[in-house]
Amino acid sequence: MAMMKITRDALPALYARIAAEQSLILPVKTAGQTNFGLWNETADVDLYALKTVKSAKDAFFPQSETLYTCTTEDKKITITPEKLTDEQFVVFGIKACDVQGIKVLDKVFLSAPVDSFYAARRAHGTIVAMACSAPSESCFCHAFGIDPTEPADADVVIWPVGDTLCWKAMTEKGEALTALAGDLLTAADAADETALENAKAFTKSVMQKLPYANLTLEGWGADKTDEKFNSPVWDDLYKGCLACGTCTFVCPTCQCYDIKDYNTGKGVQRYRCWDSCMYSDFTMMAHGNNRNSQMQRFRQRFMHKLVYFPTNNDGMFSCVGCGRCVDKCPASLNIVKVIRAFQKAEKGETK
Amino acid sequence: MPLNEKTGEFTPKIVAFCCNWCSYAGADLAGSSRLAYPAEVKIIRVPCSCRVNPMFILRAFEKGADGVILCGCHPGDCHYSTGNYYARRRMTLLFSMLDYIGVEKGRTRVEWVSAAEGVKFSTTMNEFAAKIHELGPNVRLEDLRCKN
Amino acid sequence: MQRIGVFVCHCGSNIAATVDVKKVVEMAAREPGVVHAEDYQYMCSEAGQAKIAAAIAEKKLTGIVVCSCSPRMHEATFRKCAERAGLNPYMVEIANIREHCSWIHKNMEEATEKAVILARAAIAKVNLNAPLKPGESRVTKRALVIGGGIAGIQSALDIADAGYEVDIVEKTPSIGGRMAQLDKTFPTLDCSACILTPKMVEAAAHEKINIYTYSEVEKISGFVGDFTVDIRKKARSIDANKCTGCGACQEKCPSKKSLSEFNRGLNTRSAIYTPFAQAIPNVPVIDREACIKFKTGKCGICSKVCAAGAVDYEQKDEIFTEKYGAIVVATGFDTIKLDKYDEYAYNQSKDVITSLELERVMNAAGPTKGHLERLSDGKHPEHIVFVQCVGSRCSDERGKPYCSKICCMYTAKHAMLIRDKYPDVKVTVFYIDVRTPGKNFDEFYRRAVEEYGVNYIKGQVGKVAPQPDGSLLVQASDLLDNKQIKMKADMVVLATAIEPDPSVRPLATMLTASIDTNNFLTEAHPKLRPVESPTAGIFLSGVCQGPKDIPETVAQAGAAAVKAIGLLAKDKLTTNPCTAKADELLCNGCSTCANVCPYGAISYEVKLINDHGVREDRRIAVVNNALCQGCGACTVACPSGAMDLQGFSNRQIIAEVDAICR
Amino acid sequence: MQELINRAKELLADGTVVRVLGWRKGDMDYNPEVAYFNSAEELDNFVYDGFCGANLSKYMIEASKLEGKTLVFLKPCDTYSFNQLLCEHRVDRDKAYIIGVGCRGKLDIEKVKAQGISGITAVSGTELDGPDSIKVSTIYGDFDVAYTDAMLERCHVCKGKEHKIYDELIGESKDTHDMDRMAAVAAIEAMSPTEKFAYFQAELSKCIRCNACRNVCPACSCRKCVFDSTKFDSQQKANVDSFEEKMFHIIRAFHVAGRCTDCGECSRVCPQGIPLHLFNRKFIKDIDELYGKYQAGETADQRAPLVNFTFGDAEPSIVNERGSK
Amino acid sequence: MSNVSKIEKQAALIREISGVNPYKCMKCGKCSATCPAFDEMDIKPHQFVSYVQEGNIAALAESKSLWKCLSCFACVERCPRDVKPAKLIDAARQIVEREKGGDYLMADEIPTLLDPELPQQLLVSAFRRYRR
Repeated sequence: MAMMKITRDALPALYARIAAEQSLILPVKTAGQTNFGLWNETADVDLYALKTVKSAKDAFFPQSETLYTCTTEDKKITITPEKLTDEQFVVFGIKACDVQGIKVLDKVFLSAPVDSFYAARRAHGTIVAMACSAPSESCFCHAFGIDPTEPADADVVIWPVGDTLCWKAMTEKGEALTALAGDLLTAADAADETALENAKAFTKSVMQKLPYANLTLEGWGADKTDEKFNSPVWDDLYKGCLACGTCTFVCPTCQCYDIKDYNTGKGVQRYRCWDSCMYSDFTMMAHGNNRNSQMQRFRQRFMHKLVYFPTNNDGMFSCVGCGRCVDKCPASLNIVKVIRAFQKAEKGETK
Repeated sequence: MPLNEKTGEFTPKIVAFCCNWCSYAGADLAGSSRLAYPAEVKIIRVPCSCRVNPMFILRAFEKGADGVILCGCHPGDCHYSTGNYYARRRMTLLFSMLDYIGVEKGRTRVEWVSAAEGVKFSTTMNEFAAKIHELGPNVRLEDLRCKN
Repeated sequence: MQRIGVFVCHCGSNIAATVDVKKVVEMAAREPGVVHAEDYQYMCSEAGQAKIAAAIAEKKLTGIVVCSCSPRMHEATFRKCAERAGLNPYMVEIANIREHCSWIHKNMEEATEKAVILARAAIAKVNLNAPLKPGESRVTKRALVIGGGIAGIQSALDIADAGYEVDIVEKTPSIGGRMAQLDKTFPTLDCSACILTPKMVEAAAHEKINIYTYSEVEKISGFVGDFTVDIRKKARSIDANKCTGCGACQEKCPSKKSLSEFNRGLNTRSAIYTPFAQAIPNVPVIDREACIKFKTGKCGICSKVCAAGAVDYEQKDEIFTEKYGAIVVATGFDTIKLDKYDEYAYNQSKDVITSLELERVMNAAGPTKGHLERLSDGKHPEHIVFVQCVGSRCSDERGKPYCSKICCMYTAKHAMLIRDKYPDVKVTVFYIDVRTPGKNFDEFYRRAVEEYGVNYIKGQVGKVAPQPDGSLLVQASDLLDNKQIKMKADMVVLATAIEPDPSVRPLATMLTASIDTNNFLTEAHPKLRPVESPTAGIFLSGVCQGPKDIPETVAQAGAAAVKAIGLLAKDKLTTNPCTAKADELLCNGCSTCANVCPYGAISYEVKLINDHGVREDRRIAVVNNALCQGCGACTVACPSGAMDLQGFSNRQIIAEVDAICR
Repeated sequence: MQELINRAKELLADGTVVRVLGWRKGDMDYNPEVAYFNSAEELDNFVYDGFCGANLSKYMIEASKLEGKTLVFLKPCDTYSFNQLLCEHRVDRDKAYIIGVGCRGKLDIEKVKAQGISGITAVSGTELDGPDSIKVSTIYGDFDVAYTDAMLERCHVCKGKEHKIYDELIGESKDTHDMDRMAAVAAIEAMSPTEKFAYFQAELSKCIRCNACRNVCPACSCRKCVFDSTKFDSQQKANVDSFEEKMFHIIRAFHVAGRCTDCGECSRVCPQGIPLHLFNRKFIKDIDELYGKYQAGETADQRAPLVNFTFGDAEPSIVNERGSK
Repeated sequence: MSNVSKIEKQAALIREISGVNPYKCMKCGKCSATCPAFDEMDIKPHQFVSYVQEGNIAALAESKSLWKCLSCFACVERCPRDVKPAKLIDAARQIVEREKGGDYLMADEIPTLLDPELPQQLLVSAFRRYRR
């Protein structure tokens, strides 16, 4: 498909046109913070924000979702499974790192046994990815082989270039959306292509100047369990951890959830909600918790992202370098510090 | 279901926590004196007003109550001597917080009713129910999951 | 899951007339957990209880809900019934569908719907009930009687006669109380001292009774069966063991200007004094405020004249601690202050007196040696006006809202006695109502009118104005004649309202006994438990509970004694099992709960806790079940929810909330 | 800073303490982390500057369980929290050696970023005795930012720079109080119920139930929070339908009412920038107005307002008379 | 307006203006005992309360008592039941005055109302009270 373009001014019209047909999820600013949310006429769209607080994960794997509802009438219980998504929707403006995050979730939820709720959303969702123009100090997607200027595996990719956005459909779904956009899109010309190439080059140059430009994953990856698991480095690293769930809940790849019941008075709604392996009651069982110290819980999170996941998924890390945890950890701990602490220790350097 | 299925009128759910020693007995006296108040009011017996946790009150709203009232012995007359003094501070602060987050004033109330004040119990409940009728259904503190 | 039985009572037509009990049964039967539901005419009857017992046995019920009258009425009945049928009594919950439902609603549909919801809430609660077992505590076989008036003396004698040790604590130097101040008693007109003094002597001589006069209760801790009380014996400045009661010291004492408390300030006494001749103990007290020795260091005459060498200026207050199983409160009353009633000129004229002052005037041992005379000039009065309801039945802050109960009768008595002794004296009584319910009471009042010619006028006195000639101008209304009357009087006697002795307020706080807005101690039940305080182990005797005359006081004193004896006769008490309990795994040991506990029932210990495999020493709250009364203040103070109240647990109350809001 | 390191080394060397609880240099100039230092050598990575905002009092709960004394550095506001924890028997005074450190307000990198500064590579001038403006280096060039413009909200309404408990003091503090602490609360109080509701609805709708506010809070020191406990039927992690966040934040504020020292950690750590301190401050304002001025943590032996009363306390109906329409 | 509802309305109005609950009266007569203008009155203070209880406002409006009350408030002070007869009288006066129309007390009416035995102060207070 040929490169198209749309002016920034035309975006509201585009949103309205899409939203008339499908749900449109995009970065919306509420009370000073930008998160993915449903578009409506009054929504304060913040498409150009580099990072939403939470990733776009909610669009396919919401923080809380009902699985089924039990209603009691007299002594009879009726179980009504929650309907799977059967309507098309568009997630607009996902960055390359978050698109990669969705690929990580696919590995978990789309391999057997398939998670039908997730699968239904993936089947009905159209992803419009947006290339980065100005990555910031906490970005390190390059370490995972992600090019922020070329989001992979999206249905449509858009590139902001000055007051225009270049638009390219990548899949059939993307073409359908392009058709829906209709006359709001015009064909891009050679000048646009040149401007786009310049913009990409600029973004790459920014990437190289950022503090995490030289970050590598040396020493991490599949089959590193034995050398990492018992390392004394963990014991030193975890001390500041508050055991909160911030890193988990802003992460585009964390996929653990808890299943709980909500008493509605007329019965029970069984729902699942994100859970965090940092929480002391994570996977709590009758006998207690299989990880009963914060060090163990802290270790679990990073080992999972950097060792266990690649071990089980052909080397794919379950971190995409979005840097949200770097920005948001209340205790200023983050995955980069963990990666580097081990690299230093393994090189025999002192901290 | 706040609306009466037959009449379509708003029939609020009102939870009244009553201490065992004064207010519950006051409610009994209202009953034996045949002093009517709306059937919307349902009483939960607690040993003392100080047994009422703010979480119970929020819980009631969550589950669809439209008004919550707490009745206890008059200050100075608590069966446990000091319970209602603690309840008084707790409820004052809680109600102030509810007001602060935009819950309508008057959806919560504390009234001291002695075992001898059947009339006061009945008057209070009538007044409170009238207030809740005036305020309409609680929408600011309910959990939508309990709606259907 | 519990197996719950629901029993719906018709209470004759009390419930069934407004609540469709069959519908309640039908709806309750549908609730999860309910395996049995039935209705019956009177569940509390023997037949009704038999039905419950049968269902418990047949259906193997683990919990029952009785939809009936208030739990305050029959909870105990149904608990006992369950216990007899082999079910833990705390597996019973009551849905109050009478007082809280059928009696207040007229619309059957509405009342039935509410009854169903109340039943549901009780079912939801009982689903979470757990069997509770009462604990045991021992009973100290000794009683404390606070107040040495006729009420206290009678209670003490009755308890002592049953074989238990009794201590009487009286704050004044002698027992006897108000009754000792009275001249004659209605309606028999026998001499008050003549019938009281033998009782005082009997109490003093009783081997099981110890009397602590000039003493006050300082501190009370503990609980029913096991109170610990600190008693302050104020320094008498006399060694009671040495004093012979000869009275020489009082005669010689040069400081004689103190107002006599016993004679209501109508005359004076010496600084070293016994309040009255028949005082028990007959040991004087030095009023250190008035004593020259204490004020200036010089004098010491009493010590010099005391042959027994009993005077001890160095004596100090002494505090001792004693344990009691039961406490009888008999703190009595006083008349109210009349400062705010300017219209009666009480503070302006010596000839306007209270009825209690008149008792002293009429008494042979009183300030006038029993002669009826004006206190201003000693003249014989020609006309005496009695004013009823002074400060009683008054809804403003000047007086008391209640009827003082005794005034109608003692006024009739006074009027009669005066007319009898001084037929020349005219007596007028202004009344609003004459209230004479009592044996031989109305007859007594009629005698005053019919035989003694006392002039009763319906109407209140508006104003008493002292005149330049020393007489009093009484302005009143005669409501039956619709006239305003102005009459001269030589004396005006005010039937002053009585109020509980002010010492009762701090005492009630120490006892954690409740008190009403008029400072009368509250009874556990106004009809069925009139002599017990709601606080277990505290019994009420005399006017501290409400206005009453002597026979009623004596009757109540006896009743309080019987209740106390009933308690002391037990070796052990079962304690309320609805107590607070801390979950060791959740407790932070932060002491917040202990800060709000009114009974000091919470202490802390450091304990090795195994929290799902994590072992550590933790500071943990421990509740003393004998001290805990189950108010639940701690449960809300506790942020982690570690503290919970058995029988009214968080989850139980939440279940009720959920059921009601469903 | 060097003075702190030197003194810590001395105290380690002479056996007064067996470990040091402080801040360690981060991988950026603005993200130092809380860490233990067990040796003089480790202390070379110690840092104390404007970004060391973490309140170390709460870490002393765990440190109190360890063998031997821990040297802890507390800023003036942190000492209130320490006192409050002492009051509640959650820390052991004998296990702590407290060095009160000076403070000239703490910095928030988000405030710097909010000025449109991005691509940060270095920040300098943040030390205690540093200049009035900090220098922010970025890949796009260098910027000067006034120290106070980068300061946390809590420092603008600072309770004062006096340490309430310490063994020794090091470093001069600078008064940073330049705003009315209760102004924001009063502004909300003056809103109509609908405005109030809309305001809090918008703020709380952002909450992701990460529990950072709770876990950082020195007053939220429960071994197991009611919201994690199965004993209360209050366990909840869902992020749905508007009620649960209100329940969580109201009850959390209520549980710390009268115990909250207003240290501001909750707002500092909230990933969604919810002004959580507005809940706690509302209670503080009410307590001050209704029951007399009270500052939690002022001393270690106070009786908190919610476990106290006077006979003449205001009736709950006063709420209907105060505030907005 | 029907007669019944007018009576009820006036009785209610008296209660509202005076802030007095006449049913608190226990018929002790202390007000009448206290009243300095008792002899001048056709309806005595304590009866006044009964009239309000019964709703017999018409008779009160006609009564001399209305204008004989000195507003000394002795009865208000001394009433043990907080019934305040003088306030009832005062309220009745106001009702009568209000019925007369906008201007309550006209200056030229005063001479006919003047009574040498009435204290001057009452007149002044009447001006203050009703003219405003």
